Amino acid sequence: MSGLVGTTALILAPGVPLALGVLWGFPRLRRHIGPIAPWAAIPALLLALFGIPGETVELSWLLFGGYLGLTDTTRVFLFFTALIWFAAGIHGRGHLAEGDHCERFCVFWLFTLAGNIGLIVALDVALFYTSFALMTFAAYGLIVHDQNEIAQRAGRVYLVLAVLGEALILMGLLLAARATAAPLLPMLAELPQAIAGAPERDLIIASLWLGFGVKAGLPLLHFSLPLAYGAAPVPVAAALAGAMIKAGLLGWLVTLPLGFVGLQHWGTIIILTGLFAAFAAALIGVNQKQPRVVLAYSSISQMGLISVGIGAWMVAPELGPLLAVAITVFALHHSLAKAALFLGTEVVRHRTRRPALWLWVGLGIPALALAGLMPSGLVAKASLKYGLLANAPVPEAWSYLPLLLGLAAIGTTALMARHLWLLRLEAGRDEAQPTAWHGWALITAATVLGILLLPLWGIEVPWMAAAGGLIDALWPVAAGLVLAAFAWRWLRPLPIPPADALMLLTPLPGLALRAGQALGVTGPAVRRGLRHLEAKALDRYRRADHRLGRFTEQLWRRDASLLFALLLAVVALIGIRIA
Amino acid sequence: MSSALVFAWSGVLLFGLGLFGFIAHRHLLRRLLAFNIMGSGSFLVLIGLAQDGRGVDHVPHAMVITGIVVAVASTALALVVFRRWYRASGRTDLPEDT
Amino acid sequence: MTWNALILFGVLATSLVASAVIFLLAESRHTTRSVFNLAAAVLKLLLVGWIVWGVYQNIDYEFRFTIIEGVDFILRADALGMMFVGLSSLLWLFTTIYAIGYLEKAPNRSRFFGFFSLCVASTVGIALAGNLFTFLLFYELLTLSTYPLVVHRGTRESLRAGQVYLYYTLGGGALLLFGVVALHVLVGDTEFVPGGVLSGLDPSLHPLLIGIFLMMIIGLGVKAALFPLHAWLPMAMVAPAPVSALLHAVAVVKAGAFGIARLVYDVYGIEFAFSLGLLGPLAVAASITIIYGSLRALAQDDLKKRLAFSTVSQVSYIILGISLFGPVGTLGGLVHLLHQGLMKITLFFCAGNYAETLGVHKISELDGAGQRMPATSVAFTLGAFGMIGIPPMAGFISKWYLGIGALEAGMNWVLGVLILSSLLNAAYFLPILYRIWFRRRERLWCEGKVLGRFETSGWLLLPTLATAAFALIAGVLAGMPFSPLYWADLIVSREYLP
Amino acid sequence: MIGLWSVPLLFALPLALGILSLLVTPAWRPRLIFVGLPLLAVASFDVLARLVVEGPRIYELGGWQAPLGINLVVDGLAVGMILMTTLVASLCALYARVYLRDYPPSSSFFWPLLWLLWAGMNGIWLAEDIFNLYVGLEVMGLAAVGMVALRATPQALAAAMRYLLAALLGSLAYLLGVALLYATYGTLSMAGLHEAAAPNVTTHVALALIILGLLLKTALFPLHAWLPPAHGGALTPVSALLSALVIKASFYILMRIWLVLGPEVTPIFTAQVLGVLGAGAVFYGGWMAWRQHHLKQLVAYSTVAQIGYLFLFFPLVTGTGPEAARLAWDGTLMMLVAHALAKAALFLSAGNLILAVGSTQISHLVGISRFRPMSLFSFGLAGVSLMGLPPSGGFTGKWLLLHSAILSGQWWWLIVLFLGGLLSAAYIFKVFRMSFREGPQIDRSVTPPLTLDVTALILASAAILIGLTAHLPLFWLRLGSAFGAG
Repeated sequence: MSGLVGTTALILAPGVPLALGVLWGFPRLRRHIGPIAPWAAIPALLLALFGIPGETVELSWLLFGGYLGLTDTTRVFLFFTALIWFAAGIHGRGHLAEGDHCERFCVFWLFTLAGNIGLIVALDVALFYTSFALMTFAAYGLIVHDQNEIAQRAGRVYLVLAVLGEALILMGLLLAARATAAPLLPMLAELPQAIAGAPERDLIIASLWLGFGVKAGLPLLHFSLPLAYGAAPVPVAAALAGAMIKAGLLGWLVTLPLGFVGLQHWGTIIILTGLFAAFAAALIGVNQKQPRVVLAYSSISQMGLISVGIGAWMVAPELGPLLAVAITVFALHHSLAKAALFLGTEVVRHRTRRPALWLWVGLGIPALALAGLMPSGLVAKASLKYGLLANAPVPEAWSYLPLLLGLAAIGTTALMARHLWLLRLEAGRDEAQPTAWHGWALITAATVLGILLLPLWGIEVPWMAAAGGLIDALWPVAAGLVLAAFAWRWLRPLPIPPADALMLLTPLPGLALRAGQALGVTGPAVRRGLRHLEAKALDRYRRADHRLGRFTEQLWRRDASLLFALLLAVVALIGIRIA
Repeated sequence: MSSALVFAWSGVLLFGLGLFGFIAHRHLLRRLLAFNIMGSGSFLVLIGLAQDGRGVDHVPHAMVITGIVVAVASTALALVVFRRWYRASGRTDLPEDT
Repeated sequence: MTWNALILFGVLATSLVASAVIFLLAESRHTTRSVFNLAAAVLKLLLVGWIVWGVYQNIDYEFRFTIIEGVDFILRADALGMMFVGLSSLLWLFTTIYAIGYLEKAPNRSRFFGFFSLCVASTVGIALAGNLFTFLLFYELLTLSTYPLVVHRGTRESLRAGQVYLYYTLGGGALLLFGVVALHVLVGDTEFVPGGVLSGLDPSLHPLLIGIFLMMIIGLGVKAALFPLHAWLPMAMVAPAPVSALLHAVAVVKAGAFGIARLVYDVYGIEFAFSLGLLGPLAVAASITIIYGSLRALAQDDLKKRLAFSTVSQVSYIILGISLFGPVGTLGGLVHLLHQGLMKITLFFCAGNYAETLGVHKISELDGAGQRMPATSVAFTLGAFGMIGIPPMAGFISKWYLGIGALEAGMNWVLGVLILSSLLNAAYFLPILYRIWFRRRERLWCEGKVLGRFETSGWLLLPTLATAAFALIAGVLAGMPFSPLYWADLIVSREYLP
Repeated sequence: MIGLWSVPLLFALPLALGILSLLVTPAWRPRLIFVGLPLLAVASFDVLARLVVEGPRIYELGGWQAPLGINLVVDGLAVGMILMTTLVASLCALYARVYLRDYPPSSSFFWPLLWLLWAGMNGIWLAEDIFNLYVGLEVMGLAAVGMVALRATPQALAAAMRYLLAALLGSLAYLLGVALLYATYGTLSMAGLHEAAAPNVTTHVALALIILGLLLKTALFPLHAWLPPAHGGALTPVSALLSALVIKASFYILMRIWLVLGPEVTPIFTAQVLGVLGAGAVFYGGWMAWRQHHLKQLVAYSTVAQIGYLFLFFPLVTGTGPEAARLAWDGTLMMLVAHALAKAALFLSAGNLILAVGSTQISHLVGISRFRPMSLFSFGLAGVSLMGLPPSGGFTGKWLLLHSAILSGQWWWLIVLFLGGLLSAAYIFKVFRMSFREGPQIDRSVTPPLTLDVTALILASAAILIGLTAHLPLFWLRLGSAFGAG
């Protein structure tokens, strides 16, 4: 793309949805915006396909000065993000153009989309953070769209965690920006190096890791995922699980000091957390009773695997190039597959005219991909293993990683099996919508074929390693299926609520309110006490004052002359004494 | 003690007596009389001290004459007010609070 | 007397004359009064624009005459002052429009608008004051002219609030007076000079200077609602909405914060204040106020009360910025002076709109207000997001600069305060937004009157939307020339490099 | 040579008008002000012009030498007081002309008494010897007593009687002091005393007598008991005149004599005692004012409190540096003038409010702010000056006194000024609070004639303006005084 076109495309990608969202403010235009809302992601998609990395746009008037551009990594992210939004948009046309509160839904949709794309194309911190916040808060409107109890609870949890995340990110970014050359206009690209050299490095890494972790479903910050995915409308859930969860990952990738300095302890912590997430999420997920919640736990589990890659990158900076590819590929693979699975949950509910076989094949494809058997899954997992085991001085313990990844794949397989099993129970419940399957078909196709586009962005796909890993990939799937069959026959799911440990933490947000109330209660209590005292004192004072006032006035008045004489005498005496 | 000092001390004595009367009495007419005694006392002081070895001095004379005029005027005013007060309230002394 | 001095005096005179004329107009002549009031506000805005341009080009505007020997009455336009003048005169226009709509058919309008203009005149005087004496003069005038507005409704509650207001402000004013006289004894007429005038004093006087600083901070802190001197502010919310909006979100509290800025930058000089060790305690006081105000706001159900506690908290951001030693922190504090004004006045306008149109005063009654009054609710949302510090609202710009400033000043703990306060802000604003947008109202709105063809009267809606738009633009277009950020940057470059 | 006549005219004209107004019918009495006021105003401004052009000087009445002749001093202080008197008394006269229409014809004795009072005051301002001061004091005092008695109610008569007794006692003590001084130094002229005065027993006893006599006439706490009933109970213009001007005359004499005797004679101890009494007045007066239920009683007690500020002059001017002393002089005179203007305005506007609601009770003022904003506005402006809030004469005076107290290291007076200001705010806002309370929605108040409101407003505005333009008046007031050089 030539310069001008490229520049325009960079602005249009986030600008079109934003502009549509603003235009929505005019009531007369509202009717027309709903039908075109799904297409708002198209400029971004085109940009991802044809944009050139390195091209930048400066918007000096924006915030502290804004920069837009693409890098090698963000192109891939932009691609799958835009594609998922597009597919979900087509799928969700019903929500966007008609139905209850479709207008409100539409505007939140557009703003969330604008934010999501904006954060990918942003090059400077301010714009990145702005877009991130826009996406986060607009998505709330999408999550609570159905307005039932569950959606409201999900929204509440999401919002509390999101605010917490935003605050942590802001803290991390501020501290990191301080370490850059220009703290008032920091570029994203400068952050990793600056953080690596900052005195508050650990604090920065912690706050950024946890802050973005809210989006990326870190254990104990993940509660909003199962709740929101379960409660939001399906297209929203697809966008959340496919696109927005990767915003957290992108946050990690662009800010954490990856590849500059080996951070042994942080890498280890991240790897261990990732592994914990991968297994714990699988264990909890298989006990869930709702397909979308199962998928949510699968997402947490998969993000745990990606975390392993990031942690490894931190420990061994020299693995950077390989791991970068692996993480990007993994992200692409997981997003598309997960989005396809989510859209599928709704497609399967409708009585479609398609033969059931095709439907189930279509539903199976992303499931298999996640389990690691489709090309994309194979490539993703293989590149991760390849990255981890490349020739580099890595800790001894890493030799167990492939095994652990394999075990995690068993979990994934079990989750997928559980998901499909649950789907079967839901199939064919609702009346068909004639176009409901278009988006799903598009994204399923992308799941299969998306991997082929990687060379377009200059990413070397390790096909050979992938082929070699086929055998490695088979045994976990087989084991997972056996386990699933066993479980289906003999085990009943444990009663674990969708947001597992949240119950234990629920009192926490209330504490702040209590503190405010306590201050407020002490205030009035103290004030009441004071007022009581004051009233008493005032009463006494009034009486005393009355008497005293009368007394003194009478005294002065009756005996003014006596007083005068006394003063006269005193003064005369003093005068004589002084003399 | 020179005659001048005798005059002066008698004046002071009169002033003191007048002051005592002024304080001791409630009846307004008595207080007015006491005031006039005080006035006479101070005139006596003025005349007496002024004679202290400097021959005849006209200034105190002028002052005393003026003072007497003022005292007469004051007494007259006081009597007017007293009469009206007596008529309005029937009392010869001042109430202790209003 | 040059033209420049006359123009400067004109800025003050527009509202003074307006006030006098309004007092003299009969109560029933509403149209004349409104037209005159608006004309004065527009004229003032034009004059301010003129001077802003002049100050930008480094033209000196000064108006001075001698009151008593060694004490001058000085009006002077500098960048810092013009920022406050610009804010007050812009918001005066909007609030006047709002108040005309709000008080339609209410009694005592003559008195209200008269004192209202007088308040603005005092605010402008505070901003333009060229020495401590002139500052004090207008500072006390502000106290006096606000009292009738606080007790405007004449209810027992508002009289009580007025009394509390007086206790605090008169006491504070007296302390301030002592401080000013003491400084006057030490250095003569205390003109505001970038870099301060006290640094040359003998070191043996430094304990005294610290004492004076403390006294004056208490005096100014009363108006800036610094904890524990804030109690009058939430009580004063019984006043009509335009009063709460302009006076308790902008004029009065900002007068205190602005005074602290003057004291630190132009009397003590920030470097001298830093070397005396005064800035650290000030930052701690501001931080405590920020957290305390937020916590208290969390527990309020009355919308205006919640906003009032939010003001308590937010104004201390300005003081926090002032107490951060370094240009960036200063920038953050100063820019927040403008930003907070724009955002908070929007919120108060919205609260007034809800109260006036729907009769709703409590947060728990706001369910579904977004459906009934979308424009007002959008404005409220923008204001609330700005308060939380969510980009791209103006509040984010302030918070970013404050954060970086705190780090540059080596006070990393301040960052924690900022983050905690953001969380608390979110905790008390987001539930309101949730109720407005995502809850449904079960009953019908009890609307007493139909207020025009919009969702509410146009007089009420227009200023609300305008200020909300300004708050948004101030954030989004912060990089443009003559944006608040740009102007604050100009001030800092002049204060720090004199 | 018109100017030469303007000085004697200042007390001869009122005297003549006083006699003339006794001779004409009651209906004609008020009309004399249209002759008297312009002439007196011209004379006052002529004196000011001559002072500014020619500087301070001694004027020998009729060309006779002292001691038998009468010398008049025309310096800044005297001229300042004359102008203040002219302004306040003229406006009070204009007010009274309208106000007294509703009263019985006997109240027209107000006019001769006014002229007599005016003559007495101008005599005091101009007198150069301490005996003429006595004469002036007596003339003024008797006229004032007559004015208090004008209302002819029992309360008014009692107040007048009380006032008269106090005034007589005070004059006699003063006279005795004068006698002792003359006996010691053989001179009555201030210039002579200034040269001759030496610290000895007689002088101290004389000083004590003079001080006590004048304290009683100035109504300084605790000798103030006669003041509230007299000032609070009199007719409104009378209250204004008495509170604004009459008590200032005795303070003026004390101030003059204190400065004339000089720092060798005037003991620091006495100065501090006077200051302490002043502080007592500020607190006691403020407290009592706050607990009053009648509007004019409140204002009267406010006078008791405000007198206290003036007495801070003595500790601040005695034994302190020249700069502190000059500031104390400036501050006290500013306070004095501002109080004269503000208190007159306060009494007049209080009178208007009482006329409007038909009651002297403060609690009956509920809701009056809606219907009588103008009267309340004057009350407020005057109140601003009394509270010492800027921009007002009271504030400028307080500023100067604070400055002087800090400079002389007498920080304890700061507390007096601090608490005094808050106390006065308490009693002024007590009235406002009532007036802002929403009461009946129908206007039942009577509209006072416009003149009444306008005169009060002019005085109140003057109290504010004098604070903003204090530079020039203070400069003039210093002409011919010990602080003139500064």
